Amino acid sequence: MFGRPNLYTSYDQEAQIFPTWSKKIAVGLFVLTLFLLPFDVPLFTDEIPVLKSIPIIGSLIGEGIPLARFLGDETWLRPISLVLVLAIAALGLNLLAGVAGQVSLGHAFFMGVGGTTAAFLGGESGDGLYGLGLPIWIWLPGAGVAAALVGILISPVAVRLRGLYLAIVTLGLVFLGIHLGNTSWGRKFAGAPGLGRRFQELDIRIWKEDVPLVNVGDDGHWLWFDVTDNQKRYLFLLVATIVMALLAKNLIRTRTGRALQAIRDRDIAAEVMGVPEFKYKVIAFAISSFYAGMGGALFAALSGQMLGTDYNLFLSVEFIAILLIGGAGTVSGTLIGTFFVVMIPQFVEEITKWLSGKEGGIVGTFADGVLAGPDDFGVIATGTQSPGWQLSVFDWNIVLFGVLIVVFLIVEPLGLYGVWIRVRNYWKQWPFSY
Amino acid sequence: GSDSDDGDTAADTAAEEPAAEEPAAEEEAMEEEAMEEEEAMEEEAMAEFASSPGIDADNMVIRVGLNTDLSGAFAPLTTKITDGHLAFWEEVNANGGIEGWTIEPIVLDNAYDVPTHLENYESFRSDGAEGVAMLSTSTGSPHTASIAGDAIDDNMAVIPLSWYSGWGDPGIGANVFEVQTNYCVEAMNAVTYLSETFGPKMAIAGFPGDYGEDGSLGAKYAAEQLGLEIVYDGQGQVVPGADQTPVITGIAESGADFTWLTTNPSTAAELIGGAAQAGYTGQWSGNSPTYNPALLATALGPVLDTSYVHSTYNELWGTIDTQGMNDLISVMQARRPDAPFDDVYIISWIEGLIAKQAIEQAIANGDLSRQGILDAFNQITADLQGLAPDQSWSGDPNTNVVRESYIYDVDLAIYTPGATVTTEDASNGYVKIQGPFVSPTAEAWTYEPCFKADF
Amino acid sequence: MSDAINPIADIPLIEIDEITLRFGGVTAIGGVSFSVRPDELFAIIGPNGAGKTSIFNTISGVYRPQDGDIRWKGESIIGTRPDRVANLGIARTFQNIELFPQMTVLDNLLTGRHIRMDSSWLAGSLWVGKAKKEEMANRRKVEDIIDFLEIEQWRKHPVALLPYGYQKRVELGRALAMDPELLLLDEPVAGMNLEETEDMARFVLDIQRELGIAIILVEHDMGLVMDIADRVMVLDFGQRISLGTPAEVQKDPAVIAAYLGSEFAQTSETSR
Amino acid sequence: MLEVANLEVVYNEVILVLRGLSIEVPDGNIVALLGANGAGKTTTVRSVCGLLDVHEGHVTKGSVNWRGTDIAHHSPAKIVESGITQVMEGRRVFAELTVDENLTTGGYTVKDKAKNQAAYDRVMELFPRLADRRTSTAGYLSGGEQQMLAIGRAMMAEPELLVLDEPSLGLAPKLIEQIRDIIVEINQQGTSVLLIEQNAMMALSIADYGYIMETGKVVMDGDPKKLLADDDVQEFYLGLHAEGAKKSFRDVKHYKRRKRWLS
Amino acid sequence: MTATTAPRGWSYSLGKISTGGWFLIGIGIPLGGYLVYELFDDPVLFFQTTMKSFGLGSVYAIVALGFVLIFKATQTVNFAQGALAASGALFVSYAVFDGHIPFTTLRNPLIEIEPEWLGWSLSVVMALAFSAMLGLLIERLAIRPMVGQPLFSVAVITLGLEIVLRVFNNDAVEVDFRSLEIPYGTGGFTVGDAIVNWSYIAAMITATVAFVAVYIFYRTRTGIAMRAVAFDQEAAMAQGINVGKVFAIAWAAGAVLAAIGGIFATQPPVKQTGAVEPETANIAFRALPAVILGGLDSATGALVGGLIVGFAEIFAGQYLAGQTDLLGPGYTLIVPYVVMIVALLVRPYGLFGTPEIRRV
Ligand SMILES: Nc1ncnc2c1ncn2[C@@H]1O[C@H](COP(=O)(O)OP(=O)(O)OP(=O)(O)O)[C@@H](O)[C@H]1O
Ligand SMILES: Nc1ncnc2c1ncn2[C@@H]1O[C@H](COP(=O)(O)OP(=O)(O)OP(=O)(O)O)[C@@H](O)[C@H]1O
Ligand SMILES: [Mg+2]
Ligand SMILES: [Mg+2]
Repeated sequence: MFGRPNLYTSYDQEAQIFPTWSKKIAVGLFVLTLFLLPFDVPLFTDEIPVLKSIPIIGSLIGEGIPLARFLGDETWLRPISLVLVLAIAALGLNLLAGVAGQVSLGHAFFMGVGGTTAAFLGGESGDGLYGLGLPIWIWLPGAGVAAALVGILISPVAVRLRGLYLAIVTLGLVFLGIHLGNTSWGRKFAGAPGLGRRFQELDIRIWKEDVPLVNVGDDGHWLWFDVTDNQKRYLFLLVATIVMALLAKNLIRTRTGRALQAIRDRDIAAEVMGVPEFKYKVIAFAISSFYAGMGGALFAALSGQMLGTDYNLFLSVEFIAILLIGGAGTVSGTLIGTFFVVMIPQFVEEITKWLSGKEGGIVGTFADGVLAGPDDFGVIATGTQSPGWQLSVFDWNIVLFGVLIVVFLIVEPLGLYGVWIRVRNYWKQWPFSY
Repeated sequence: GSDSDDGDTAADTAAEEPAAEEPAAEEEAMEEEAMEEEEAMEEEAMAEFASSPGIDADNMVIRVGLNTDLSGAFAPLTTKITDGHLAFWEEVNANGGIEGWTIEPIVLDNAYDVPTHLENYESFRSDGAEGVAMLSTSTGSPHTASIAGDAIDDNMAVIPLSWYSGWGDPGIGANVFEVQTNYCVEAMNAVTYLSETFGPKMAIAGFPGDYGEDGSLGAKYAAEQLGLEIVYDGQGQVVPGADQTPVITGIAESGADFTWLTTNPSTAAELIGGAAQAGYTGQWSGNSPTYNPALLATALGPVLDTSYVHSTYNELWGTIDTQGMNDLISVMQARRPDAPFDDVYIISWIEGLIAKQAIEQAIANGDLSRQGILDAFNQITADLQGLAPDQSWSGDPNTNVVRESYIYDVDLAIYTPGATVTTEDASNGYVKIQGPFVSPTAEAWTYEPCFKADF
Repeated sequence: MSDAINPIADIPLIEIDEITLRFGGVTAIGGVSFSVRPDELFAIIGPNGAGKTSIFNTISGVYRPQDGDIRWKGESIIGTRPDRVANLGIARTFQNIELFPQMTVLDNLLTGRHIRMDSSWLAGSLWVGKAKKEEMANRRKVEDIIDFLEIEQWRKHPVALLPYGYQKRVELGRALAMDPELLLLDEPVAGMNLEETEDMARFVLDIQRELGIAIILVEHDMGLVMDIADRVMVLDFGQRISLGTPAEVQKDPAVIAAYLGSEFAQTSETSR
Repeated sequence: MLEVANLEVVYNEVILVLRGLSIEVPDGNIVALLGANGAGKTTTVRSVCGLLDVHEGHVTKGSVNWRGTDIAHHSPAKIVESGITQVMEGRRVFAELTVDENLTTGGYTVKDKAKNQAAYDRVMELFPRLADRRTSTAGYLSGGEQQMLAIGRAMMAEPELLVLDEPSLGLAPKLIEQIRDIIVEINQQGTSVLLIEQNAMMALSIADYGYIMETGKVVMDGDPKKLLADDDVQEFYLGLHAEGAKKSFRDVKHYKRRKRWLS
Repeated sequence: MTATTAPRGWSYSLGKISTGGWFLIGIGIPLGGYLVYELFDDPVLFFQTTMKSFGLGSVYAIVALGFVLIFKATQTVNFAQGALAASGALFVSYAVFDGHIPFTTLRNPLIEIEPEWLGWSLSVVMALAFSAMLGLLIERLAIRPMVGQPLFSVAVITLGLEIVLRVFNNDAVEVDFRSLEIPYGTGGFTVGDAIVNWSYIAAMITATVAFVAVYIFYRTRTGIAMRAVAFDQEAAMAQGINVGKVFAIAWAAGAVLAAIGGIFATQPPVKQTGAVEPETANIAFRALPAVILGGLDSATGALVGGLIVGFAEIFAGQYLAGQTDLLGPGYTLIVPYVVMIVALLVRPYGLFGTPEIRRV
């Protein structure tokens, strides 16, 4: 069965998510790498002298293979954890916008509903705050359910609207959500405006006992590893993301998923095929909001704080960028899109940093032309502030981010998924160019 | 759990103090022995300090972090503050650093966004190239709050760029060392002055949240103490971006003698202009960030000239002749000749001076680790060289909290728009009325966070 | 009524009774009646804009007629929502292809089976027992249809990339997948070449004869209609102007004047 | 005269659709282009009208000459102004505009108001059904009505070369006859016509010359009478038995038959 | 048009008075009654509020027209409209406050022309020309390459542009209260006891002129061509319509309308300073509900929607101020959205928007 990827002997086999052994192994290895990412895996470090003595590999390893170690110093753990959290929420929007074709700018609102609910269910009550202190297995799904209920509540309006009308009405939800958080009763749930409220740790408890069953909030020791709280949180989020992604994938490829796609593509025809439009749009809103709610709760958990104004328009817009860059409609596209949107600013930052660090050589000369130090000209000011038209590196990061979005979409309007299709088509035809 | 942490810190300090004296004594002895053998001395000195996160003992470099907003909502302001901050360290380094140690400021942009702030903190706390010994700037209240817990775990000293009254409370941020007075006390002082000058009827309007409500609550506290009449209470009623008619109507109909604002300049302008048109004739003042002198160049200039009183928590550019102010002006003119003329550099200087003095103390103690710097903070009394009242953090918050603030009149006639720091006779149109002063209200107030949040 | 012409007096599968449909000033259908027996191949022809597609749309519940009644096995289905109509066993194709373009052929056909499946979204996303079994069973059904329509090689292609003729076939397949009792075909061979028309004719006849599904066919290809229809109804300006066997209709002067044109009458005469 | 010489067109950089196609439309002629679905007829039209870009298609070889200039890389607007207009496959009326507004867009390149009015009147005369629905939104017209509108819209441009891509699609038999007559009439007034049709009988009956294409190439061309007499054409485009009698669809063999000229 | 609303099926029966309609009537009557009461209670205030509403409504209408213009050519919401508004106001500030030709240090000769208001007006016209050029530049660089691409991608491109423009405005130029030297100032005149700002009148006149211009434009050949382009770019090309030219016109005009909106966004009732600031860009977001309420593709809708939202916002701010405890602080921020949602309940395509053609 190896090496014959297109031969299936039963529908069951073909219907598996990763139908071939080679795919299963590749995905398995990838997931394993994801789990090992935050640790110092001995195999890859210089602790094994045999590896080091091999000429080329030895020099490559140096202080350990970077991939397995690059999360080691925890600096990268937070952005990657953020990727995982946003990916969960993005999966929801992908179901709504990518699969069912209902573009919503209100995703941040549903995340806010989830975050607030989770803070209420799982947080402690105190100084003008309501909280029930319930364990995670209640507050995490509870966040999703509450958001889903709100989603169902607004769907009678939303279902009748199309395209940009829907997008802008849902945009209104974001403002409404922040407004509600500011009201005298809203802040008892969502926390004070400006400061928010402290958000509970991801510790797993059976009920309200003091010592958690699984402690995620503090450093500790798991199996053979010393794990920091950051690493634990990463692993927890990784598991959650994988589970949610699998659920989404299954949903898309079965009856409900097809119904949603049918509505997206041709709504009247879908109805004539026996797919009740209203019902399925409501389902789409509910499931999407459920994902958003869970994502919103985990988003607050990652920040350690529930802050109403964090669930703002820009967050919503970020999801739209995720869908577009990843390519709407697919689970893998959503995951990759999230990775890119969260990490691009980081990469941009690295690039400008790298540029400004060089002297001489091609890069150095280029950097000299583009970057303005305290006394010379150039468009990018490396000092944090120069008057007039010169921008700080940080402003340039943002400009570059904006420009990247524009250029990327001009070059590849279908997003990374489009790139993938292109590459695949190319290799399918290879070595014949036509 | 932060209370017990605080206890630990105190215990640590006590335990280490005798040990810290030893190297200092040794150093003195060496100096007496051979002044010309400087190199040898330095080598010895190096040996005393181990490298730790943010400290590169081999090259004698101390890294200091600025987690600041360079592209977000407050970028126009914080960019300048950060620039002043960098100028400060440039000057320090050019003059031999601190006891031979070079200070390397590491600036990261938080874009006024909590997740980004946390991400930046992750690099600051690491032992990599961006790891720092302390944070001399942490911009924003929710942002600073989000790292407050980690800062305790890491023994990281943090200077917030936020004047929320809660920072003095060890339960909210044991390692967050607030600077100058807070919004709440500022409001108490100013309201006292305003009521004495203009009359007893006061209107209040402010943003919701830690900034706006802190200021409003301070004003209300003063009103209660002074027996003022609050004719319009707009605490938390001003939401930026919305049409402000309800608040404007409220203020205009209140017949207040003066109105206390805790907003941003844009919204303040809307309220002042709107209320003036609706027939309000009273005076205006507000917490320091409410006002921006650039407003004088707009249609609102004349109104502000006659009816705005500016309150701050520090001296303003060139209004006094002290070492701090003179240094600031000469350094900025020399190192940033094209920088726009602005008073916010004083904040940079204050933060810089505090960080510098804490580091000096830590060096003197012989412990440059994060814990050492943290301890140093709890030992020093920062000398702000006349820029603002001196300040210390050890012991009871109620004795430490700064209660002085300043009052300025706004004068359109002397305002010079578009000036840079080198423009001669540049002025932002301020004439000092009073300060530093402590109102009896603020004097008598027992410290606790005015605006309470679960942090 | 039309039943007078019916050779066999059977219970009609569907009865259209004096339906009237107006759009503002335009009367798309003006009091048209007819009925179709189970297993019959009934054709509707008429000039452009005569109201043929509108009749389909009223049957499927997309439009609601102002007047008249539609009875399915004797029960009125006026005002029934399109998805409920589909559940009754009425499937259709569309004049302008209405496939789900971004889905594969397989998924399009499986969507046709939507009404024959009942696993919930929860079961689907968990991919457990029943949902999985149901998917497999229906996949088997769909494969039969793929075989029948000879579209094996396109199985996994997004339909948007298929040649036009095959798209029309997939649309027929999607309707078949619903296991209908009545199939409404709106211009199934428009834009097709002769070869493809012949294929389609073959499929339609097989569906009628072997699967025993009643068909209402709207088509402008007179060669096809006259060859395969059992009965033909002719519409003009929303009115029924003729109804009968193909041979009868072809000779009807009103039909020739309104629809067929002089030439068709000649060629069909000579070629037969 | 339009001369397509040795044209090669590739979609998405990989899919080769036209493989050295050569056709000619002499001034004042009606030329019929027949071919199976997917043969590349529409692609030919797109290359002539400059619309390949929209479909990620490129001319990789050969040329499209119109009156001596190679227009293969001209913008569509320029091509329309130089006198070539098409009736697009699949109608493509502007569904949100009214019938009248659709016709106005058709006359976009004609600056002369009087000419515009004359063309408009003619369309109304030819398609009385459209005259009834003048102010209706085009999207709600029936399929055939939309097809009439598409043809009318192209006529508004007063072209010198009219390219018709399956104009008879979805039209009633009587109307097909009318369309045929209209094409002849337009042609008599001096417009050249490139007619693409599935209805081979109709196309060949009025054409001056015919091409039959198959997978991107011309496989047979010549005088329509000659083509009509060809056995293969008779069987596969006209559906006639060898004896020349039309066979019934009821008698189609229920197994697969394929005929390809090449391969 | 009439045909569209007739006997659509179960889900499309929007013509009759639906529950939403009754709901509207249900809240409309008590609301109207209350307003009549207020009118008699304090006619001066009522008049003043009305004029203010006209002022805000007109500003919204101007911005909304810009949205509609670009929507009608490209079928996308231009999310960069706010940044364009700020840029436009910034150009004006350059020309009249700094006395420079935008982007240069050259003296602006127009500003010296006497009388002062004439010099000012001419300078504003010059600044608007720069806005138009900015619009053209954006169209050329970022929008033209997207011809024939998914609309949604284009909308996100405008978001990217918004980010870039905002940084340039806020951080490179530092728009920190740069005065526009409005000749009529931010003050007003009195009618009886009521104060009416000059800026209200100016906004009303400008909105009317802009509306008439756009309205007429859509009935010209080019206007129809623009709608054709929006609907089907390829088919429009096939008619010989130069899609690029149409886009260019739309973007240039859209940028100018944005800039005009930006100028008014610095004046009462929006702001009191007559100066550009970063918040100037927010006018576009504030106007979005007006655009949707009126219908994304309708000039009439932009005008009516703008006025309705303006009235709702100002009247709610004036007469519901006493209910702030109940409604929450800053409730005026969401009033436009609430009005919009209520209207969409009854008409899913806004008051004047064209329903999407759905026919099988
Ligand atoms: N939704 C609608 N709104 C307005 N008019 C409509 C609508 N649907 C159909 N019509 C009109 O009703 C009439 C009948 O249309 P219908 O589509 O039923 O014609 P048809 O017989 O199918 O014609 P063709 O053979 O051209 O497809 C036409 O004049 C058409 O314009
Ligand atoms: N945009 C495109 N991208 C990729 N392939 C395409 C594209 N357009 C057409 N094709 C392919 O090119 C081939 C020729 O298509 P074309 O539309 O020119 O055929 P045609 O002869 O007009 O067929 P029909 O009779 O169905 O209209 C087909 O196989 C089609 O799948
Ligand atoms: Mg039809
Ligand atoms: Mg074709």
